[in-house]
Amino acid sequence: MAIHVLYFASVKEKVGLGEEHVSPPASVATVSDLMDWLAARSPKYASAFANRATIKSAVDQTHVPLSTALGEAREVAFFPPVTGG
Amino acid sequence: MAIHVLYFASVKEKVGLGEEHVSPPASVATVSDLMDWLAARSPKYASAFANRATIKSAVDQTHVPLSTALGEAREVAFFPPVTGG
Amino acid sequence: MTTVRVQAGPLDPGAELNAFLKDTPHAGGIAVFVGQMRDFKGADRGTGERVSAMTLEHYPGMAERELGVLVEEAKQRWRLDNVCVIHRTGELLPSDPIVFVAAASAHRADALEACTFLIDWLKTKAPFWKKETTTQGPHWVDAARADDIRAARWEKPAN
Amino acid sequence: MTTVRVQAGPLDPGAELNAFLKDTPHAGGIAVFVGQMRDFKGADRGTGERVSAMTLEHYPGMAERELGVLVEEAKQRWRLDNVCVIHRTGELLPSDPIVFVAAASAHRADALEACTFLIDWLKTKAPFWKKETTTQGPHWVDAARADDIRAARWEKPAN
Repeated sequence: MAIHVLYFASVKEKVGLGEEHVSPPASVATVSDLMDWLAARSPKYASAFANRATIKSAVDQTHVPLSTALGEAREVAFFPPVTGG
Repeated sequence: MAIHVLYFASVKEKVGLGEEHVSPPASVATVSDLMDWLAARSPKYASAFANRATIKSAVDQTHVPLSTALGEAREVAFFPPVTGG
Repeated sequence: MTTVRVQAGPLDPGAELNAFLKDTPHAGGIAVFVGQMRDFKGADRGTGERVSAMTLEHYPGMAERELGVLVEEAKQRWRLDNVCVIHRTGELLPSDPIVFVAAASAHRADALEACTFLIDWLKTKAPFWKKETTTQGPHWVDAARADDIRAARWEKPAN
Repeated sequence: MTTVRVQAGPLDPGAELNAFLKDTPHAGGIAVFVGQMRDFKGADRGTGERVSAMTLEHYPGMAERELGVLVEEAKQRWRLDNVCVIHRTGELLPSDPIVFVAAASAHRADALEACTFLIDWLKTKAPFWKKETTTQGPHWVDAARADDIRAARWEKPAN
């Protein structure tokens, strides 16, 4: 499973990059699982995802709760609460 | 007592003029009295004030109920409900 | 800051908005309402007779005064940095802007509510009268009961 | 009719308003909201640190998509002839317009409510993030609890 992962705002700054393609194992079934899997990669990722309550996600450009199954997701984004307008 | 009386919109059209100066007798104590006194002047005035429920008034450029005492009023206006905006 | 203007000449909402923003550089939120002349009579475009022209009569002196009273009331109720109300008079054609209301605040809720309040009260309190021309000829527009109901929402309970 | 635009260049609210009016000649009521960059941090100008600049980051693709979703939701809820949402990105200075929202309807209540709804939901749903520069340096703006509360007023009860 190849997924295009995007990071925005403070999450992007902590991870140190804006996007990447990842291929997590089949055991990574939900957005939350993907976050755990990414967080285990390095201290930078761990720091970006340290406070889960503040992280929002979108799958294929639609807001979703972290419990959402990845299914056929092609694009998953992680970001802090939005502050536009 | 000299009063500047103004008429607007349909009231003006029925009376046939936009403003005039009148000197009603002392018995004309309220806006309502003034309306009665004017209505008695001619059929045109009577027609303008025939349906009192639809007539609004202002004394010295402030909306008032018809029961308002004229007191020292210098300018009294009669008009239908407003329809601006 | 406040602006109240009654004018016989054309109203340019875009120019008024930019002038208002320029005068209010520190406000975070600006709410605006523009009323345009409609080309049909009544509430429903599907059934309303076509309207080809309009004359807006007003009570000179009181119109400006009453708009000023409405603006002061809005400034008492909400935290506003700037308020502007401009109303047309005279001859209008369909699509012509009739009224421009703007309210600026640090907080968008104040700007949005004040703008709604101003147009609601203006509709039932400011001394302007519309005369429309349809194929049946010219006639004075009747006040709308819906406007009274909306305006009443903003009345404060009497003490 | 709808317009959704995310743009890096300057936003001219007056020009956008006049273009919107030109596209909507038959609407009786047009409600507009303009958000400007504030020059202080937080909710209170008296106590907030000075802000000298701002960077607006967005999620390209999803930002336009999400604004489109909001506009469609508004058109489902109210009778609207036209809706426009334009949002800035990139580098901004104090007083620069950030967002322009316009809603047009035959009925002013629809235009005013839809405009309020759109800015309330945009604030909590559209993927934009503000980074402010103060004397302490740049920092990401925290989401405001007050925005969540206002946005929640428009949630429909779940069935």
